[in-house]
Amino acid sequence: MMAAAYGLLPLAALLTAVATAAIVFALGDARRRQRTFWNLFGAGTKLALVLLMAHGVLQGHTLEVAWPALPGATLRLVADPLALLFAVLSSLLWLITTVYAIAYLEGSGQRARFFGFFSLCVAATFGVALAGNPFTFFCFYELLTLATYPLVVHRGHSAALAAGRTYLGYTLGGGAALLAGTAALYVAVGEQPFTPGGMPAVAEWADRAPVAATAVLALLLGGVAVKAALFPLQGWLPAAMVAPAPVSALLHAVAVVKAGAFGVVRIIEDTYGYALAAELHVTPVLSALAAVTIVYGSVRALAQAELKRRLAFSTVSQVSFITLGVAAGSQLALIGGLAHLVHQGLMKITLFFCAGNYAETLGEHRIDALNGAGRRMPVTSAAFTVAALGMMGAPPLAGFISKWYLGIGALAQGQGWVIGVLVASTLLNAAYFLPILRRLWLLPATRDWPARAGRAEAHRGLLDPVLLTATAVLLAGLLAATPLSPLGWAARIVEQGYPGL
Amino acid sequence: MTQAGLYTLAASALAGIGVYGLIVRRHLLRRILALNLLGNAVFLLLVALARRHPGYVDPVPHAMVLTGIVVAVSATALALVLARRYYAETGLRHLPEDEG
Amino acid sequence: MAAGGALSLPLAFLLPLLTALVVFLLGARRAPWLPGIGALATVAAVADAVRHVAAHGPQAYHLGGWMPPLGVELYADGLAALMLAMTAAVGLAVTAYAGPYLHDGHHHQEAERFWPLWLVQWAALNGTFLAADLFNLYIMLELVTLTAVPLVAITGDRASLGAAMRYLLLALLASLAYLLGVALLYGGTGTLHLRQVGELVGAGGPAAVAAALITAGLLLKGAIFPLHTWLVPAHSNAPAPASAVLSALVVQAGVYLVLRLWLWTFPALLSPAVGWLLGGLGAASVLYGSLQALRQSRLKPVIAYSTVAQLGYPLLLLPLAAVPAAAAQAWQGAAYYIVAHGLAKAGAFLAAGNIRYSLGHDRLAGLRGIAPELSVSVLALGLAFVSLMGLPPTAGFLAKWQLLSGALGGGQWPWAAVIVLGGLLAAGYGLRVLAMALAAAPSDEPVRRPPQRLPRRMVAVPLLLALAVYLLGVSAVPALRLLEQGAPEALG
Amino acid sequence: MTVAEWLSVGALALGAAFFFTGTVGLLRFPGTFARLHALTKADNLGLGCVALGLALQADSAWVAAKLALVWGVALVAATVSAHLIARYTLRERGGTGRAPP
Amino acid sequence: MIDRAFDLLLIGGMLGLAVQVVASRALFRSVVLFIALGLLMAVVWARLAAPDLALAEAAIGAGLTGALLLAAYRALQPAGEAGDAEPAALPRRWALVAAVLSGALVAAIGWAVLGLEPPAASAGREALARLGESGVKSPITAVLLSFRAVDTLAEVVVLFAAFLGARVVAEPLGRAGPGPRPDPAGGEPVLMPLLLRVTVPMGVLVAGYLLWSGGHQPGGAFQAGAVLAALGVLLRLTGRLQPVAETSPAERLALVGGIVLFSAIGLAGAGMASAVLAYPEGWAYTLILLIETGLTLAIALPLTLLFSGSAGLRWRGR
Repeated sequence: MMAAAYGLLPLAALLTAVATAAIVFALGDARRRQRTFWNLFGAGTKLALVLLMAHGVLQGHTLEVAWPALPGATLRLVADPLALLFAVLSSLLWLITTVYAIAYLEGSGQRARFFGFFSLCVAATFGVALAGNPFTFFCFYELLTLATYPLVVHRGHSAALAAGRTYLGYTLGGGAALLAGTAALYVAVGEQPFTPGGMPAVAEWADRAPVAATAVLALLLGGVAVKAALFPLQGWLPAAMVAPAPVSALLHAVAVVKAGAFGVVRIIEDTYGYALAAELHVTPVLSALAAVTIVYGSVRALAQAELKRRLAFSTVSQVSFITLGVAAGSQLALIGGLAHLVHQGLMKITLFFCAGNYAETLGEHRIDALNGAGRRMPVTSAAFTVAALGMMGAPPLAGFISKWYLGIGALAQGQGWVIGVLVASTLLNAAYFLPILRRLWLLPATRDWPARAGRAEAHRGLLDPVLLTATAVLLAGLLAATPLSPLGWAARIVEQGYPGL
Repeated sequence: MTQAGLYTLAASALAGIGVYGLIVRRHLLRRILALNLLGNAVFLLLVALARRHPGYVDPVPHAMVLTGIVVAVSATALALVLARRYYAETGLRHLPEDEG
Repeated sequence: MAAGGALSLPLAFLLPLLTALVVFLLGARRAPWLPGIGALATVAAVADAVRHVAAHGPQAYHLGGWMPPLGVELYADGLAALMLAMTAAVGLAVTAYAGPYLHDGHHHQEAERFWPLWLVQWAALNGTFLAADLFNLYIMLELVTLTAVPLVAITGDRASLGAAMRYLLLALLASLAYLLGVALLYGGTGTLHLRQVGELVGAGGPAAVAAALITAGLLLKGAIFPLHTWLVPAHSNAPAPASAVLSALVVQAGVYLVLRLWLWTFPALLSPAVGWLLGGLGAASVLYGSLQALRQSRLKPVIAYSTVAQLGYPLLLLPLAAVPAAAAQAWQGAAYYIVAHGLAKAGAFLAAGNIRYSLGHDRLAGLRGIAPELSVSVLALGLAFVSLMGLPPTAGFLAKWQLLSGALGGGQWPWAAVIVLGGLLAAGYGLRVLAMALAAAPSDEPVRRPPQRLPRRMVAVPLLLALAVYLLGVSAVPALRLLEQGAPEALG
Repeated sequence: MTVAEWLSVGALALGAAFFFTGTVGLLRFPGTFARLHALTKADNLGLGCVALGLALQADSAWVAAKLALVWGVALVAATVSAHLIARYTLRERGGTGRAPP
Repeated sequence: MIDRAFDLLLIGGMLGLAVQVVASRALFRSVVLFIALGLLMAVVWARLAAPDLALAEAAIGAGLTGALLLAAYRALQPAGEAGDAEPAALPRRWALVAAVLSGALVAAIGWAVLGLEPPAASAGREALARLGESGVKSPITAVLLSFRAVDTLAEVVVLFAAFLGARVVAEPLGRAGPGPRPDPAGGEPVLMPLLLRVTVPMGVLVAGYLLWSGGHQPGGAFQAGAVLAALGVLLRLTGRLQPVAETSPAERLALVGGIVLFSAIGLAGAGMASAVLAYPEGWAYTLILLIETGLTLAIALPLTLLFSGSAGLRWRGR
């Protein structure tokens, strides 16, 4: 009985988000209070369910629900540790972002639409996390694309529409590649669940038809590389920054790019298996691309004058650490990559929230206009500083931990050049973050911002989320050694799932 | 050549004339006429084929043609009403070719 | 003398017909509830037929108790049952929608005329899906045509009259081409029953000529490239319920018959070359229709061109049917495509109808800053478009997946490429529309005329249709299990 | 051949001749009235002769009566249509149409 | 020998007329020649041992279709325009394409029919063999109302649908149908009452006869309905029947009563006999006659109304 109830948890969590979306759509624009209630209720319930799932997994329960969508293709949700890593991250940040978004969008139009699709995005992200086979993964991956589109064009002006077109051009193109790859995979080996270490049937197939197997792998990776913003498919991410700050924060910094990176993990580790992917000469290409992306994103970030765009290029760069961790092929590097999946999410969402606060409270979008903002908005700016330092990899913050593991992991595999990439990235990060910090704290204010409603700082609804996530960045670094920290969980995943690396 | 054979060939010729008229003549009334020619060709083919059997005349095609004649007059009537209304509204007695 | 199969088969034809007659007899104004009752009765009959097929296999009902070749058989296998069910769903939706649409004071006369025509058409469509007799099919096709043409012309403006005229002439040509083929088949086999003809006809010259004539006629009715020219003006100028029926059901009946006849009557003629030819036409429809849809400046023509595109997919089954590794999946995909397209397209046209009803136009550029009152309709439109794009979690996606898997499994890369490309193009035109609907009003524009209020039922129906597509997108297994009943052996 | 048969053949031939001359008249005469004249007179007589010829070969009096009926009905139809055509033509030329002048 | 010559003459006349219908410069000529072709077709049907068709063709194919075509021809003539102002012909290359296409069609069908062997068994042969079970003696009536009754039912519905469709697209009452009579002021031709006095009762008689005789010899509901429709056309043309914008209840009943009756008897077959559209033992002949009576009206009235271009008709005798 208990086990059965646990088994239904994934479905319940998924439906929570879908139902929230439906309720929010049905409530319409006018009923603000009810909408707020349902938004928070949905996000809270989902987080509770996901934590319950995590508890269940720790207890050793199998959390799985599946039903046949087609003869030979099953929709299957499985809560394995890897899935939960991503699911906990997205559910936690959903709750926080919901609080933030309610405050941020106060008074703007079409909020029912916004929050409805927002909930759908989270449902899709959750599905991506728990997808138990490539078919399910593809379904939720595409759903994520669709549900994010209305959020990207939310403001509805021409720039937003143009950005939306770019966004869809990239992501649907990637989706087509993923579809072709997934269907070809199914045709070749039938339906197989994601298996840590790779599906045995795929290995057999690759033995028989290495060229086809490589081509399919390339299609699959090409499909997910778009969302992971891997060079040269990163073009959509800066364009999508036109969306409101909460969207940039949760979706583009976390959900969408992470879905791509997560897809890389699922494909390399759980579909083909690292050994096979390496044998097919795909991993070296992947790590090279990741390295290029890391450097490229950072260099581009340097040149951005607008805060959100700089953060966006920073995302391009940072997400590729995950890919790099996967492609390096050692346990330690993989742990670093997976931990970074969480760490980068926490840091980047903090940064975007802060950017949103500046824009909302001061009306400033450009970096050179932020001189002296630290004194005006000390809390926001402090959070920004923590997250930015974390991004650079300053100990003992979260970013340091992941980079450390990546470095030693790569060294263990004899890939010394990765250290070079890490160092270069750190230097570049510093080069584009430190000037901002200097402006915030050290330069005198060049403008006189009027206080809104008697407040100097941002609205509480905007401030509390920032504080929470910044604290999380700090804690993730300080408590990294505990088993339930992101690092600890990542280590658990790798030790249980990928002992062979 | 048997009588049935002769008439089947005549039917195919009639069908050709109908299709030709349908394509080259643009006046709506002429197109409707051409469709009726084609219809007659089909009916003729059915009846001629019914005549080939040694010892009996097949009543099923006859019934089909009888049905077909009523269907044809129904369709023709509707087409004519439509053509008239089209003419009344547009002053055109043919369909502009650039559409579609 | 015995009837055989379930009584609900003839009822599926007779019930909507009788309703139409009684509605005409009493007048729609005096009995506004009658179409609804008839629709429910029809749905009940169809449900019973589907249940019989699912439980007891294919149902053959011998009308008058006469066995073929003497009598006319109604035959419901899984495919026909699926079509009946889809038609019932769309039919019920259209009936529910048309009530408020027509009874709003503007369309009094149209209401009197719409109901009998539509109900007769429903009967004829059911008859088309059930007929196992080539000549009976001819009459059903004519009945569908003669009811569809007035529905196109019902608004009476110049564009719709011209469209109706063109449609009628071409549809009559198509019927006659079909009948010419049937005449040859009867002359060669002495029977009109489609499976008996299939057993007797062989693959000789006369059979080939007959098949070519019949196929040409049906492709014209099914608006397959390059015989699609009539569709767009006809479907985009008709009133919303008519557009929905025309695109979701009427043209699909043509495509259904192409599949039905090639798989049951002419399988011996289905050589790879023929398969490639027909599949090629389907592929051309997919690509051409999608590209044209991208170029339209009004909403309804976009949806109409999308019909041209969507009709092409099921034809891709024909080149795949002969490839053992591909056949079963392609077959399921093609059949499910028709169902998915029917529901999604009906939803899209009804939603577009709401937009037009409310705004008084459907220019894409004018959709910017669309009123919140229309948000549900826009949502329904968007949901329906997602299925047309073949994206999850919709029935359109599952159909596309099966078809794609079939093409890949059979090693037929070109078809797979067409399927993927078609999906991308559909995304292109679909999102072009949705982008406009999501866009903010241009700031320089004066306050917009408040849109006409939409009756609730008109808001709900397209949304429900669209949601049905998602329900079918969760699992295709029940429908595909039904489809197995009586499937040709090569495809089972 | 019996006498009746000879008569029948003769009547049929005569009827055919009437039809022929009537048709020639229709094609060659000038003006509507003259053409009508040729057509109706010749056709009525021609049909009458043909009906008579066929009646002589008929198996029963019942068939013969039907043939007579055919002729009678055709006569009525021809009369009326000739009248209508003539009247229309007359009015076209400015006549009253009430009665012949 | 002489038979063959007659066939060739008929075929030659038929094809010659068809060519003229398509090729003639004057549209009016095309219409008239098409009507003539219809009459010739009636002879062809008679030649091919299909007297039922000959009757139907003469009445419907040539007669009613002809009346409809002529009325439409008149309506499509712009006021004050004498000749036919036809749209410009298609460019020459189109004519060539059309010629090639239709030539290919002729060749294909011709080739197909020449290679077509008559099948050993056929539905028609079985129909003749089992004629006794149908309850009627005429094989065609048996096929139409017993063996393939559903075709007939659907076909009457086609006619009804055409009527409904015509109501949707018809022009306003004043312009529809044959249009106003050319000389409303001039009174009626003197012979007209005479004609009607002869024709109307006789037409009704003939229709009744045809209806009744359909059970055992050529004739039946179609032919009877066509004759009644022709009478209706005559009465409409002579002003006895006036077009009105409303369909009266009686007319509604006549339009659909036959179909309802047919469907109801068909449905009753599921309970009283073996299947839908089967007749109970011993009742076949009576029921078929009953159905045919209903169908006669369901054929005659829509045809008349289609010609009249109105939703209904009212008697306005003199």
